[in-house]
Amino acid sequence: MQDEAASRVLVCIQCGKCTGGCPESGRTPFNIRMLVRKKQFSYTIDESIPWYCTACNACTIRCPRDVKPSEVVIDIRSTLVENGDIPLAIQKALENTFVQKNPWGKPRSKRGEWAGKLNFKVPHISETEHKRLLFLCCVHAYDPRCMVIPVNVATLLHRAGYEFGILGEEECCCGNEIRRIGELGLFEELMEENKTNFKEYGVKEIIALSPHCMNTMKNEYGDTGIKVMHYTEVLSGLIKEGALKPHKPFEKEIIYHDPCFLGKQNKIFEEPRDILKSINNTNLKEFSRSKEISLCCEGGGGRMFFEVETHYKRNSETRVEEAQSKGVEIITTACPFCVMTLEEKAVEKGLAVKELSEILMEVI
Amino acid sequence: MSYALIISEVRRGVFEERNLDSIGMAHLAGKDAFLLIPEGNYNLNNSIVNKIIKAKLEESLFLNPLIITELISKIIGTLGAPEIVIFTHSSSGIELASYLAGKMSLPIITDVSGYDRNEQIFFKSYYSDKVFGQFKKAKESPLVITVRSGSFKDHVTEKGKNAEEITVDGPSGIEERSFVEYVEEEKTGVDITKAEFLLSLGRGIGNKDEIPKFEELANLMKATISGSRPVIDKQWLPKERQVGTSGKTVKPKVYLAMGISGAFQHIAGMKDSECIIAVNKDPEAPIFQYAHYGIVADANKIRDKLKDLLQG
Amino acid sequence: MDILVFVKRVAATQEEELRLIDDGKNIDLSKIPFKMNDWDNYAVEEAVKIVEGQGGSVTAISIGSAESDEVLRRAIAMGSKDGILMETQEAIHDPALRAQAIYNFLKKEDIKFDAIFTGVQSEDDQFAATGGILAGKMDLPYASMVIGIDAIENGYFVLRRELEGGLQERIKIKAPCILSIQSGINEPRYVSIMGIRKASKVERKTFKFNDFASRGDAIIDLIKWSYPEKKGGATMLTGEMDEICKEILEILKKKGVC
Amino acid sequence: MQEEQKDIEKRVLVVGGGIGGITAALELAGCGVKVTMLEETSSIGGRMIQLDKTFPTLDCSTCTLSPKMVEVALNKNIELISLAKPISIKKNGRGFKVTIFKKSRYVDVKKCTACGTCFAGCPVVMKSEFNMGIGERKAVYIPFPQAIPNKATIDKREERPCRAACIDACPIHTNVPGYIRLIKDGRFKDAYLLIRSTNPLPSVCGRVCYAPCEGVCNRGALDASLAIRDLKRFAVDNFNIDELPVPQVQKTDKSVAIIGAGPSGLACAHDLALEGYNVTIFEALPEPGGMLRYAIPEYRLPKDELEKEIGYIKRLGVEIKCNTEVGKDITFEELKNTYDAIFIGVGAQKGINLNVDGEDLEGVMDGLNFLKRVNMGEKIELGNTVAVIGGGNTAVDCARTALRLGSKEVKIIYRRTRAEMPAAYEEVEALLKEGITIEFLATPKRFIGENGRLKKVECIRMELTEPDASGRRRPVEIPGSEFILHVETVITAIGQRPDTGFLKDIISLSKDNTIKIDMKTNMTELKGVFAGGDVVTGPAYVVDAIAAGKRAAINISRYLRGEDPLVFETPKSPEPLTEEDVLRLKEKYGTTSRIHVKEKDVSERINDFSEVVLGYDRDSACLEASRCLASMIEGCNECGECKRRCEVGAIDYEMKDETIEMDFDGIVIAPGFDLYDPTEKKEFGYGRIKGVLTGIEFERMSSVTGPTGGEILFNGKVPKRFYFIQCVGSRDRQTGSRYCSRVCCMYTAKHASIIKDRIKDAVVYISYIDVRAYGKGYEEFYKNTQGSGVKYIRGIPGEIIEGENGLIVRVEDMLSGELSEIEVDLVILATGVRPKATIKELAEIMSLKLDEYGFVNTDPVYPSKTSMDGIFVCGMASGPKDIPDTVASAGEAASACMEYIKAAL
Repeated sequence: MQDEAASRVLVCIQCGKCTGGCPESGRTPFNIRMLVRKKQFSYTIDESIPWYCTACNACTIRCPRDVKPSEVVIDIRSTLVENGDIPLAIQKALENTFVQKNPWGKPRSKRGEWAGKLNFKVPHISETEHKRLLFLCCVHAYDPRCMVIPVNVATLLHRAGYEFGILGEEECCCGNEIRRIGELGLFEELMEENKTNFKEYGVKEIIALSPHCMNTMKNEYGDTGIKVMHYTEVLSGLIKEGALKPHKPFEKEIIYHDPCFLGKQNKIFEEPRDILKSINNTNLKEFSRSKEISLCCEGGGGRMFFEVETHYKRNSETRVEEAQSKGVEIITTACPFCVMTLEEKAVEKGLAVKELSEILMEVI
Repeated sequence: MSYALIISEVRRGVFEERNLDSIGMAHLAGKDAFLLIPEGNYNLNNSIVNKIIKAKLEESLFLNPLIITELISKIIGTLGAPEIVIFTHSSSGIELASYLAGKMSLPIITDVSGYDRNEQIFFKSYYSDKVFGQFKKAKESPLVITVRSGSFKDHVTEKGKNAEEITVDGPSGIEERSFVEYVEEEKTGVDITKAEFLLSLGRGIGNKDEIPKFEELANLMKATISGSRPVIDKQWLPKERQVGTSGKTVKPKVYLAMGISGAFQHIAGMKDSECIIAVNKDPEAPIFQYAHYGIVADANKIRDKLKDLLQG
Repeated sequence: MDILVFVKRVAATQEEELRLIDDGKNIDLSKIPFKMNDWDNYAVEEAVKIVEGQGGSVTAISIGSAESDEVLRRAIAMGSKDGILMETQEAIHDPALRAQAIYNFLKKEDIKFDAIFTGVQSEDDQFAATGGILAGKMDLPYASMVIGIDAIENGYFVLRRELEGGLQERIKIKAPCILSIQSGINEPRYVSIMGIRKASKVERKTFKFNDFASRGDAIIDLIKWSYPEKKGGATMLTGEMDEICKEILEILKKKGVC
Repeated sequence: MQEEQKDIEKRVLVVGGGIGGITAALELAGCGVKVTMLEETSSIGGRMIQLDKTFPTLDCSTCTLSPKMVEVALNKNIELISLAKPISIKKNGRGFKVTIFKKSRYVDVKKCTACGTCFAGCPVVMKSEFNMGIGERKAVYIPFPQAIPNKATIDKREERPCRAACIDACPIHTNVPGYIRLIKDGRFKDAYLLIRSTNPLPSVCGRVCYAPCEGVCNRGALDASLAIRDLKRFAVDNFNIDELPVPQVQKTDKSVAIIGAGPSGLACAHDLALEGYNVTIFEALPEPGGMLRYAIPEYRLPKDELEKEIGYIKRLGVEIKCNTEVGKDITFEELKNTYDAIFIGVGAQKGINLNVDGEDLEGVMDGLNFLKRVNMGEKIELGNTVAVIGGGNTAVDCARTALRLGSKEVKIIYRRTRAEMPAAYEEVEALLKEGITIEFLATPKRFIGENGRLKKVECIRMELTEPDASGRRRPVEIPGSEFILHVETVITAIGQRPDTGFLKDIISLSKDNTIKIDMKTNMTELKGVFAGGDVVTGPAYVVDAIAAGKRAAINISRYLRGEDPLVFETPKSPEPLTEEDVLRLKEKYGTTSRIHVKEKDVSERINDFSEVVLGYDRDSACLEASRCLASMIEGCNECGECKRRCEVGAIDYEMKDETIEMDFDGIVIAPGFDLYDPTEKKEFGYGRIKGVLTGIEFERMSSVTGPTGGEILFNGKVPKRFYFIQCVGSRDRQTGSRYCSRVCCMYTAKHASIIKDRIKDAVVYISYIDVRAYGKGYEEFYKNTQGSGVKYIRGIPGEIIEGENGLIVRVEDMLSGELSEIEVDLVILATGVRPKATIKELAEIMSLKLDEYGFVNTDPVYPSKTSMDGIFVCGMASGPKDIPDTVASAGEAASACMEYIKAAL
């Protein structure tokens, strides 16, 4: 895999499209094109630089030569990881993941605690008929702000009469961010552990709550024979079938922010919007940069665990300002990372951020 | 008569308060308390111990494992073996106690924070106080223990008369381990990680103009000011005062969070504080899930009230 | 300089709630992940740094179950030359027993060293005593709470010990000696899984703990465990502003900060 | 000898009419070979004719190419078949049997004179392919003035889903689908002009027409008929008639007198004036307008609106003499002697009496007279209780007017039921809403007065008989059912008839005072005296009167020119949709509901005469217009406007596509190329962000033959800041095209130099990876461009963002390593070339091998030789080429083909 990456780097013609599209380049010392250049010629790379990348993939999507600069970043990071030259916060996240299978080092035994907030019992995957697994992101399992998301989605699926199961404390971090941090060995371990569980319980479908998990399980876990979906795909299907009916009006001006891993990387643009459009009286607006060119919230690629020290305007702030200029009251999105990064700035400016399932819960 | 030998901890002429826990332990165990202390002018209540053994040596030589061991051998030689040798569970205590135990092949139980006099059982912390182990010595010999600060000082009783004082000769300096100097930690600006009491400010305080008012409160309370990321980002406070994943991880005794809602990254930087008091207008603020004490109120109003109380 | 570092595999219980079983005779650790003792991690890093600077070797030694091999691998991945496991399936709750076994082992196997590093304490039993007992037994100079090694010269370590309240003392200590390393002395390097996998290729020696000491030699007994007194969760202070603030000040006073 | 020559006559097929095909065809024809050239579009010229200038000499592209195009048309050895392509090719010995598909043009090329009348009238506006969508064309069009063949083409893509019965139902054949389509497209002014082209009083019809069109609208069969009248009013309200120009017409020396300034007279005068006649209208009343002014109340048709329409007719030169009653102020004879023709359009303005007792009492008045007095501004005291007798529009108008005059209790007495009321449905609805009641199945028997003043009305109940032979149910009195109503005023409005007393002894009148005309000539029994409207038909609707006036105008004009009269056919009644049709349409288009126009609140409107119906706003109008079935299809919707206008009858909607079979000895293909569609490069925002263009679009924008005539304009302003991005879709693994497109570097430099030349203070940036300027004069051209101040930036932008004052280009200048955000007005993407989509089709039928990108595979040594013996390729079809290279390749292909067909001898 690394050889492949190396040969891809060689075909780079240094056109700079990656830099121009990068949400970090220009505002931070990061310059993705330069990084590829240095990689091309095996120049030394200042170890602080690669950590700015948010793994949004804007560069890879734009690259006319298929160099995949975002993979180059992973490659560079993996060298740094092997040398141990990584920022402390990232190191903590990795060590935590190594021990507790989640970057925050929260007890694995509590991974299934959210299910206690439901007023019905979610079966373990082994007790289900269809072997559909609801897969949580570590954020959902442990962050008090985001824990409402699995609760909501499980409730919605339950109401629609859609059978599913969970892994509970057997579930471990999907490894999407870990891979992007460059800890490929740890990623493999996490992947193997998850895959072993999937195999043992005969999982046929995975409903991932986070676009990040969906991405890696869908695209990086190899051929598992499992259909991996984001929950918005499932819910929009259920709404279309009539199994779920958003009957209460939601009289708000809202705007939808495309998460990088859901949108530009996996081309799931319409399902979340379909869900929002199915709600009465909602006025759905669009960012001028939406869908394929949605502006990254800066939560991915390890940035969730680590903020580089620079004084620059965060994308989340830019995003919130644009939402404000469009006159919306609520920013909605379908990724826990985006919820957390956007919310911080939104609250400051008097807007609300609601995860899609939160809106849906209000109208069903 | 079985006695407890208490190794006092003295530093730069100060008889450390935690020695009271060692004395309290001796009293709780019902033993005569013999206190070993270097010669010097220490502020010590003579009536709470039975005997004071003054070691003739400089303070800087006293808390040295090799020297203490030698001193104790001498005392045992003159007074007989004690039932129990008590150290404080401190930087020096653990060093001295363990060395002594090894040197003399004595049983040792450290970080003792409870004692069952009937069963003669010692309680010691395991897994950061998540559980406590109940120990007994398994060998007939003097037992070495270190006691946790704050655990036994309530058991100290006045004997009603001043303790008898005896003197032992201390060895002169030894080559294997020698004291060079005290080092005060360099203070470059403020180090919030070293503060025992942090007054931490979040965006809930409203605007930059509130900062000086909080500084006044911090002065009154002798607290150090820190802040969450939004406050730092807005440059209301300098970066060195930032608590959180992108700032510093702190573990003060008291973390008083004013107007901080408790973003994930912030929580990670302060959750291990000994006592967290959170003030926030929003009763749903996540910080309340981590706090020991929570107050749903406007941080600025609480601030003004606290100032009034402290000044008045 | 050849340094022996003692490393311990401990349960990572920081975020966990522990459950006592068998009438308090045992702790249920079945669902709890394990890791290298945090202080040992600093000790290994410090040893490796010294060796990287002036040559020599680091040997990691662990007492524990067969799984303790993973902390040895980690130590090797950090830069230790090799690893030794003194295998025992039994939990040891007496630091003196631990020290006795090490003492016997070092003697019997005639292991040479210039220094022995341990962590100040382990996260599980928090005895903070093994290094000191061993030093006493071996008649070697000892220092604990080592927060900085400023120099190694003429057969002496010049180091700083962490005292209370931000105070440190600088001491000189003669090698060979035993040092218990305090956390924060350095920034332990990250060990990647790839690194650990590579470390698996380095041979580790395994000895039986029982060949050097037996549990019956313990000189203290753990009778049982008990839970600490219950502390209430987050207490919400309500009432008049005045009362609330007085309460806050009361708490601050109790905590001794104000 | 001659026979031998015939034997060696060779035929070659050239596929594609761009510069490559043209060159090859001319070369071959020059050698005496018979060439058949197939061009898929309606004109030859290809891409080159779209170019403004060619690099590096900056020659005018059209000037270079059009002589060659003309040569193709004139060359006797070349047969040009446009709108045609081969659909099957079979090898026949060394030759080929080719089946050619000829798409129907719907225009008879033999008749078409390219006069342009058809597209001037066509309401269907489409994007011009020639102008790359930045300009427009009509559904019937000639792509550009130099087109060869220079004939109109109708772009008919699908069958119209409805029967467009509205056009036939309208007495003046308003092009309803046409103007509805224009409203839908937001082209409100064009909609007005189209309405205006057949209707001299559109504001009147937009308000008070009885809308027969809506009655037959096919949308009605699906859900609800289209609000055609309201849409018309919307178009009218959106247009300021003061901006309507007075056309320059050739004046004649003939003069026409028109009696009566009502709708028929005004319409007749309007149309005659446009023909250049001197028209004078004689009106007895003080103001023109007739019934429109004096009968229709202000709240339905504001006088201002009428005034505007009449004002325009006056601007056309029509003289209106008011207060001039023929037979009183001037004799008919006098008119006859003074004018070359006369039109009588005096209407039917006399009320019919009830013939019951007490009709002469004070308080009983005639409806028409009542309305006239009110409209003239007279204050009439009606008292609190008013009864209006009758069920027609006049009765309704009277009742609503009475209410507005302050009467508290207004009642209509009608002898039949609601179903039989002749008044417009919505008018009756409005009246009921306003609180007026209707006493159905009742009729007054006598009016009872006191001191000569009305006090009561005695009425009698009626019942309807079983339908008689004609299907009508007559009302008959129920004996003994008399009842009394106490009223202060009675207004009778049971009908009206013409007041033609002044014509007594001049023209023979029927017993109801109407004038008889010859329906073929619109002429009365007196030569040169025409008539129309209510005076002929008896009371009818406004639009009927307008139609009559217009018809008369045509035949007056013909009469005055000495031509035969035009006989107007009665339009055939439209076939209704079958149930099957309706189901199919519902399936396809779904059902909608009619968007109703806003009305003033009842409480607000009954106190004065302000207009009740408020009309549509823009969005509602567009939305309602989009319900029109005929406007739903793309391309020609057969509204018939072109057909109506074409003077040579070249339009033929029924024309069919055909296939022909021909034999050829050799084939040269020159299908040309497509341009990369950059829509998928989302980061550049093409198709999403206004101001992001492709190079060829910019070419049209800057071209003198383009829609702006060569002025570089964006949003109506001259842009100053330009950003060119090279290699869009070229050298790009993502889009599957790793090749260099060869022309972009140079055409970008060309564009930049054109901008620098035309806009002196322009700032121009060009993002490049490396500049490939090979070829004679190219490098120098590039250097000159650079020298002229164009800023070349090495690095391709990663994103274009819409900023407040323009487009923000995020680009890293690689030479400095700095990322800048540059604000510009226009971003032009130098899109690369792609194999023409049709190559695949050609390759299939010709069994040609294609390379990995889809270009035609050629022999490495003979660049025109394809994998099929006898088929040669030239131009971009085998790979990117600039114009000189294409021309060279065409020559090479022609000679290779010659060689091939000669070898057959």
